[in-house]
Order: sequence, then structure tokens, then C-alpha cells
Amino acid sequence: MMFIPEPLRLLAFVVGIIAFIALNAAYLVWLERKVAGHIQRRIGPKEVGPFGLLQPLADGLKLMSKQLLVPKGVDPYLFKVAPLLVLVPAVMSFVTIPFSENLVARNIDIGLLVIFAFASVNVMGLLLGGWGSANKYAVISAARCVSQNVAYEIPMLITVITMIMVTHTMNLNEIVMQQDGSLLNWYIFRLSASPLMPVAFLIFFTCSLAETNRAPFDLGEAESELIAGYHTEYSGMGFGVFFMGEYANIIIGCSLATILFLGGWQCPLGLYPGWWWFLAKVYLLIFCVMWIRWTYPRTTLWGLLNLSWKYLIPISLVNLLLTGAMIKLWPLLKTFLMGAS
Amino acid sequence: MGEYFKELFGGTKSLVVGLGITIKHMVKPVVTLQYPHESLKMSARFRGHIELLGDEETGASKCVVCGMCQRACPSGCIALAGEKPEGAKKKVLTSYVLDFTKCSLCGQCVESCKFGAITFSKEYNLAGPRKEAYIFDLKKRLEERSG
Amino acid sequence: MISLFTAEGLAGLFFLFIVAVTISGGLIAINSIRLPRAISGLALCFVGLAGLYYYLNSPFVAVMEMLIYVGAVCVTIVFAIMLADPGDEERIGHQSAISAPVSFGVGALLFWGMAILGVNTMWPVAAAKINDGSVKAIGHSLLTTYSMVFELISVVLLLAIIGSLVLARAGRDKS
Amino acid sequence: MNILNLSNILEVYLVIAALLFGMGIYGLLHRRTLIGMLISSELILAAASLNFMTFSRFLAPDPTTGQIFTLFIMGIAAAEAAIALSIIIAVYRNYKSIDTEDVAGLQG
Amino acid sequence: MSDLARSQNQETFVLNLGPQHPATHGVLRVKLTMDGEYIVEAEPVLGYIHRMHEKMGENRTWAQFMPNTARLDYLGALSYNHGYVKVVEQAMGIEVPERAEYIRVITVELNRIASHLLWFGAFVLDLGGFTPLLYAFDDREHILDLLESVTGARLTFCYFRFGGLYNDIDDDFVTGSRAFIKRLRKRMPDYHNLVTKNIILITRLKDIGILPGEMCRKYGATGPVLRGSGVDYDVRKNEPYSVYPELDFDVPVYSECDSMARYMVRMDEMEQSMRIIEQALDKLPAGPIMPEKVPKILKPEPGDYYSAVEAPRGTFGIRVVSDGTNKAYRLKLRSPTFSNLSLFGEASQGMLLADALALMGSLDLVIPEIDR
Repeated sequence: MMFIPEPLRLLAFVVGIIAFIALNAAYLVWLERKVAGHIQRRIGPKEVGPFGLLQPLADGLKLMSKQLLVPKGVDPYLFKVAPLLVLVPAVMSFVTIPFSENLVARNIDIGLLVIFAFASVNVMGLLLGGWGSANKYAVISAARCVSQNVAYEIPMLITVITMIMVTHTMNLNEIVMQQDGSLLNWYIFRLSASPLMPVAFLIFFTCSLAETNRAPFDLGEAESELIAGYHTEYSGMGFGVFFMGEYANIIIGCSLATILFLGGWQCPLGLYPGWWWFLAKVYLLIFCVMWIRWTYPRTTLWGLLNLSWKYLIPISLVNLLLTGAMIKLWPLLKTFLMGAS
Repeated sequence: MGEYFKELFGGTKSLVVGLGITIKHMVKPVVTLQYPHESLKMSARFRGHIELLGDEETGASKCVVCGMCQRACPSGCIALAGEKPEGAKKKVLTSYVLDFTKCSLCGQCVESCKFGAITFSKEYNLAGPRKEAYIFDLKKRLEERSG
Repeated sequence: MISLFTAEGLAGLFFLFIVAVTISGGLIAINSIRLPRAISGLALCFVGLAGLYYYLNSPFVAVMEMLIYVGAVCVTIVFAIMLADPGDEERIGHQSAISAPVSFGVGALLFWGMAILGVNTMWPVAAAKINDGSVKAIGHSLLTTYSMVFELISVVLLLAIIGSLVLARAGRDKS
Repeated sequence: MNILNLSNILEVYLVIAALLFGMGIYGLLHRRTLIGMLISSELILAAASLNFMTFSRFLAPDPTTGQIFTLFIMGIAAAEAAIALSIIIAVYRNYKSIDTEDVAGLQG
Repeated sequence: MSDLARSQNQETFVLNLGPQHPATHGVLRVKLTMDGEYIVEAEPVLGYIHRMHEKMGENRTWAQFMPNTARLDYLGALSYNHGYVKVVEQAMGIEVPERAEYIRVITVELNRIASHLLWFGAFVLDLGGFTPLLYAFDDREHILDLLESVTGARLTFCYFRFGGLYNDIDDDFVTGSRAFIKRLRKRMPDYHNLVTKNIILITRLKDIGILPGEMCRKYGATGPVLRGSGVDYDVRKNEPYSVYPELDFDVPVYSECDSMARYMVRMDEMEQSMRIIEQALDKLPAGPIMPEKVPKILKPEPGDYYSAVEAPRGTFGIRVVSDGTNKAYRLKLRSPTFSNLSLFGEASQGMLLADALALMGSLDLVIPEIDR
């Protein structure tokens, strides 16, 4: 490890991350279709390869061989750049995500912030893509996406600030390290940090669903209202890249939830920790995302904002206050208890 | 305040219950039929396109060319013709063409037939590249079946 | 002499790329006739600036630049364009023929002057650093030395929120 | 002077900042729409921030000062953008245009 | 931009919802004038699949028009069959054997459940939930299997004949129907837990798409739309026909007037239909399914005949004018969805796009029946 120069290591990681995203996007689609199928008492893809495992390949080939149509009246450059604006920040976000103790492209102190910085660019991609399509449905969709993203950034960031208060660091590696040991050390169960920790996890998870435009918050691509939303006009790989970006964002959301609350690569059973634990937890969360998608109807914009302002923001603020109080009170309480015993 | 929490908990509970139902269905076996690999058994009364029935002994059509089916058909998709051979008592069918592209499978032709000369086929997965593939020469089909 | 094939060399090369991104972003931002394209130029410029900040040893500010400028300011501007829908600049307005050369002249003159000033000044030798400029140090001085400004900024932001809400609503009521 | 070592030279940043400033001024004078002018003014602010950051990195004894200034500029810029854009939208609602010529009636 | 919107100086744009749009369930086009996401004006544009059924009725013999009635509303074909045979029987003065009437009621009610199940799935699909559609289809397939085993078709049943039925039901059908009802009763709680009680669905439907009873009356809305607006009107009760008077069932009426009320009316109607079927199966008399003498060629006395039935979507009225020949002189169909859709323009004013689509879904549109 020592003699590999840093730039080459970074390059290897970026290539690895892109491969990871592409593979995941392909196979998460497969998984999503399988999950949807079984929830609906169907089989899902099964024709191409055993269990339909080669279906993503067929889909990918189809998408790639399709012509990228540029509709009349759009700005062709913006139209083509927009999908990349969704995918590239997602790829960049992966740079700071620790898959295991050493398997991280760049272990920087403000890793958490970096992810949010890149995630905020995502909105720009949706907005330019939707608006650049010169399609009214896409414009409505883009407007919805942005209001939704902005609205849910507030409770999400409040929760993240709470977590930073608890962990005293924005370094993702360190956050995971702090959750070493037994299951009770996971922040979701660390009630001594704040009694509302499991709720904080739920808030974070809900917000990441909303941020990634997943059902029940998929207002942006509400197919029964807006056809396909901001990517209505995209065909072939334009659509494919949007799709990859969307799945990459889901993985990022689930990874962050895993790192912040579920102990990252730490193993609950005290077994040797490793990246497979991390991936197992992430995929479990992704399964939940899919499960939720295939269970609920879609909310409306008002329902969404209502949820955010009426429930998520007050509760996360209460959590913030409680955490602050606990940080000051817990040591006192502990010494008091110690003294009593 | 109480209302607020009631709504919060009630709502959350309804969401959890929903998740429970879908996961319950997820572990149950699938109910769909894998169509091209397994084929469907049509019920005895299934109304497919029509088919001429042959006489059990001779194999010739039972049709007497009365034209009732042609008249009964709302869509005008049956065209039949017959001739009276020298010395015969009854007319003999020379051609019976069903234009299946127009047929609405109402079954009025079968009902109108007094002689039991036509029946419903059980064929249901018809697909073809051309329109002409659905202009059935029923007489030829009958001859192919019986001979 | 730094060889290209070392970490420093690659970093230097990447710096050139970042500079190119910043400048081309700026050029797109001011020269595009289509406003959305200008904004994507602006966003590009800000991304480049974030890179420059990274090279200036402050990844925190770089990240904040991305978060606030690209993720918030640019999006707000795009949103405003969506709402106002001004169309291409070509379609609207007439301006005298001398406007472009004059403004170019003023801009170039200012650039020239400032660049000369920057290059020719003998900057004093850097003083010894009293801290490392890390996030921790920033946070510390934000809450000690600059706490008053910090509070004022939040008041300004609050006022901005209320003000823009009032303005947006007022426009609506009139219609 | 090595071309790969530019990132460690104070003047390089100053020149880039000056260039951004010049572009901003040019845009401010040349642009015909309010939004275009807003974009240009953002460039000017960016140039100022870059200068702050540069001096903070190379010259100041306390490297946090420049960073904090830049953060404040960001806060102000965000507020400014929000206010400016809502004004622009309000203007657009009344004038159906965001062309500076058309809204000249706002003066006085 | 409409003149109204222009005069009010609103920033509106026109959004073409359809003719190809997932929410319109077919080739309906709604011209929406929007202010942002709010609808300023909605104008349904019909006629994309107009097939001139009424004119066809005037050019086909009485019997030949029968298949057309199944194609008006392909989801509730048997109700339309029923309406048509009823008016012709009335014109000809044909007595229908009791067994045939019972079987008619059983199959029509099964068809009503199938139609409501499909509506249920499609409605939730409109609201963005995909899974209930597949569950509903699963149940609906059982009904279609049952109906196929007696009628020979799965969708465009052409089962009733003037005076009776095309063919009799067998024991398999009876046991199958009972088994199906048992199955559906078991599944209903799942539907209610998964969908009806879901907080997201409730917030999307409650107090959304208010159609006051007066408005329904004005536009001639019928069926669940009317009953969701607090008007207790059901042809089966108000103008009893067939053997409905002998069966005990309730007409669910909700007075909230919102989308949720219409949703609940249909869900409750499924329960009531199950009750009707059970009773009818119990009471099913033996006997012929066709009267002994039905004239070969139908030539009703010249006159004006009208008859109405309660179709899954509302009152299906059919009026024929006979001039004594073997074809109708004039045939007029009064289809429920046409009136129900007419509401949409007025009701959706000022609504959000998403809510308006929920309202449209709750109207249960079947486009071929609107366009006829």
C-alpha cells in the first residue's frame, strides 16, 4: 500500500467507484424488479439468463444502442450536460465514503460535509435537465424536485448537525470507529447520546428518501401526473445516466445512514469487521427503500411540505436540543450515579 | 397537542401495517402463470374464432349453406358460398371464409346455426405479422383437420 | 524542478486544469446569450473556485463554496429564470453599439490594473502562522473573535428570507 | 518558475481574481438583463473572496481570518441573491420584462 | 391562454393532459390552463375513440347490436348487456324466466365487483401506489375465470339474450362464486389496511375534490360519484328492476362529497355486491333460462322505450325508438361516465394538478363509454 502513489490510488478508486456505481445501478434495477415482482406476487425478470440475471445487460445494451434524441427548441449543450450533473457529483461523493477501515478513497476530516456539498449539485442537474427539456411536464417536475430537495435538506441537516454534536467529528471513518464493539454502541441505539436516536435515524432515512426522489416522495417523476418528470424527453443513455445517478444517490443515502447510525463496517456480532458488513447493511437499507416504494402511494407536494414542517423539523429540533442537553448532562449524571453506587 | 401525536402515531402505525402486508405477500408464492412456457387451459365454453364442424362419418362439412350465420353476423365477417350439384338434394359448401380481423367474437353465428355446423375454436394465442393471416378459409382448415 | 510524474507534479497539473475551469466558467457566464447557459457557466466557475480554495489549504471553505454557491445560489437563480422566463438576451432590449467595446474596455482595464498591482507589489514576507486554519480553528474563531459578525450574518439571512417572502407574495397579490 | 508549481505562488491567485473581477465588471456593464447583471456581480464577489483566501493563505498570521471573511461573503451573497431574485421576480410580474431598459421607470 | 386568465393577468400556461397520458386511462384529452401547479381551467376534449355506437344501433338488427353494448364499457359489460336486453324485452313484452333473472343479477354483480376491483387498483395507481393494482387484478382474474366459464368471454361478455341467457350456469360456477366471495372477504381487510387506512392515501383523498350534491345533480352525475356526495340514488333501489327487490342490500351513501367518500362508496359496494350474490345463489330457482317462445325476428311495436340499469359507474340509460322494423329507428345511450366527467371542468378549478388527477381517478372514467 505504501508505495502506491496517492494520485494513482485515487485514480484506481475513481475507476472502482464508477464500476461499482454502474454495476450497482444495473443490478439494483434487477433487484428492484425482483422485489417489486415478488411483493406483487409475480416473478419479475426471468427470461434473460438464470433468474433474469442478464436482464440488466440487455437493458443496458438497449439503452446504449438507442439514439439520444435532442428535441427541438432545447439548448443542446445543457440538455446533454444535465444527466452528467446528476451522475458526476454522485461519483464524487463516493470518494469519502469508507467501505471499510482502509477501503476509502480519501479519508478527509470534513467527509460528511463533502457529501452534502456534492449532493447539493444534484439539484442543479435535475433543474437544468427538466428545464432544458423545453417540456411543460419536465418544468413542473424540476420545480417540484427543487422545492422538495430544499425542504428536506433542513431536517436532514439538523439531524446531521445533531450527529456531529454527538460524534465531535465530520470524519466518516472516525464516526464508524466510535461505533466499535457491541450493538449498543451503534448510534441508533446510543440512547445515552440522545433518547430520540432511533427517531433521528428514521428522520434521516425519510429525508434521504425525499432527497433522492424515491417513493413515496417521487413527486418529480410522478408517472401518473408528469409522465416521467424531468427525464421525460431523455432517451437512450441520457435517460440511463439519470437513472444511474438516481441509484447512486440511493446508495449514498443508505451508506450515510449506515455510517452515521448503523455502525458502518463494524460487525454487530463482534466478528471480524469488514466491507461486507458495510455492504450488507447498505443493501438491507436499499431493500427497505424498495419495499417502501412498492407499498405506498405517492404524497403530494403539500403533504410532503406538511410532513417536513409539521413533523420532521420540530422533532429533529427537539432532538437537537435534547442532544445538547444530554451532552452537558450525561457526564454529570454519570458521575452522580457513580458516586451513588 | 394530543391531536398532533395521535395523528403522528396513527399515521406511522398505518404505514408500518402497510409494510407488513406487502412483506407478507412477498414471501407467499407467485400467482402468475409463466405464459409462453405454460399455456392456459381455456374453459369449455370459451368463445374463440369459429371453426366448421365436419360430419363424423364423411368428414364433410355439415353446412347446408343456408346463410343464417352470414346474416346474423353484426360485423359482416363471414362470406360463404355453395352450389347445388346435379341431382343432389342439399346445397354443398364450396367456400367459407372468416375475416377474423373484423370478428368481435360475439357468437351470434354459432347460435343462429340450426345444423350445428360451426363451433368455437379454443385457439386463443393468435398472433401474426400480416393482416392476411387472419382471413381464415374455414373449409380448407376443416379439410386439413379431417384429412 | 518538479517532475510531472510525482504527486506534486500531478497536483500542479490538476491546478492548471482547475484554473482553466474557473476562467472558462467565468467566460461562459458573461458571454452566453442564453441565461441558463450563463448560469451553468457560473456554476462551473464556482466549482473551479472551490478547487482553488482547496489548493489554498482550506477544504472547508471549498466545500462550503460548493454547498452554498452551486447548490443554493445557482439553483435560486435558475429558479428565478424559470419564474421570470426572460428568454434569450438577443430577443430583448436594444443597446447602443458602443456598449460592448466600452464595457469590455473597462473590464480589461480593471483587470490589467489589478493584475499589475498584484504582480508588482512587493508583498511582505508571510508572518508566522498562529494556527493551522483547520475547521476546528475556524469554528473556534467564529464563536470567539467573530461571534458578533456571525450573529449579524444570521440576522441578515433571516431578514433576507422574510424580505424575499414578502416581495414574492406582494407580487402575487397584485395579480 | 515551474509551471507545475503555480499553485504555491501568491500572484497567480491574484491574477485569477483580477481576471474574475474584470469579467464581472464587463458583464455588469454589458449585460442587459437583471439576472445577467446578478450573475456578473456574483463573479465580482467571487473575485473578492478569492483575494481574501489568497492573502489569508500566504500572508496573514491567522489563516482563519480570510476563510471566515469568505464564509461571511457567502452568507451575504446568498442573502443578496435571494433578495435580488425576489425583486427581479416582483419586477417581472409588474413589467413583464427583466430588461434594464424596460424597467427604467422604477427610478425616482 | 384563456381570456379569463389573461384579463386577470395571471401567469398561465396550457398543459395538454392527453390524449396519451397515463392518468387519463385511455385517449381522453384534458386541456388544462394552469397557473403554476394550480388549475385555472380544465376542459375535457372528447371524441378520440368515437365509434358511433348509436348510429350502429340504427343500422343493425336488434340482436346484432348486442355485442356493441359490451364494448361501451368494457369493464362492466354485463350491466350494459342487461340494460339493452331489458329495453328490448320491454318493447317486445317478453317475460323473462325467474332463473334467468337471478343468473343475470349474479353475473352483473360479479361484473360490478370486477369493475370496482379494477378501479380500485387503477385509482391507487393514479395516486402512485403500484402494488394494490396487482393484488386487485389477482382477485379480478378469479371473477373473469368464473364469468368465462359461463359466458365464454373474459371481458366483452355477450351473455344475455332477449328473454333470457345465452346458456345456463353449472354447479362449478355456484361453488366457484361462493369460494370467490369467501376469498374476497378475506382479502378485503388487506386492502383496507394497505390502502384505505394508509395515512398518505387519506391525506390525498380527504377533503380533496369536493363535489357538492347540487353540482352532481346539475351535471347529471350518477352512481358512486352521486352517492359519495350524499345523494341516495341507486336505480336498483329507486326504480327496481329484475329481482333486486327480492334481495336485501344497502346502498352505501357518504355525505363528505370528497374523493375519499367516492372511494368508500365503491369499496362498500363491493361488500354489498357480495351480499347480493350470496342471497341470489341461495335463492336461485330451477327452471328454464329462456322463455318458451321468443319470436325469431324481433319487430317491436312502434313506440318509444326507455330503460335504465345501475352500471358500476352509474345509471346506464338506453332509449330506443322503434318504427316497427327489425332495426331501431333511433337509439340513444345515456352513459354514466359522460355526465360524471362533465363535472371535472368545474370541480377542478383552483385545484392542484396532483389533486385534480386524484379527483379524475375517483370519477372512475372508462373512455370508450364516454365517447361511445
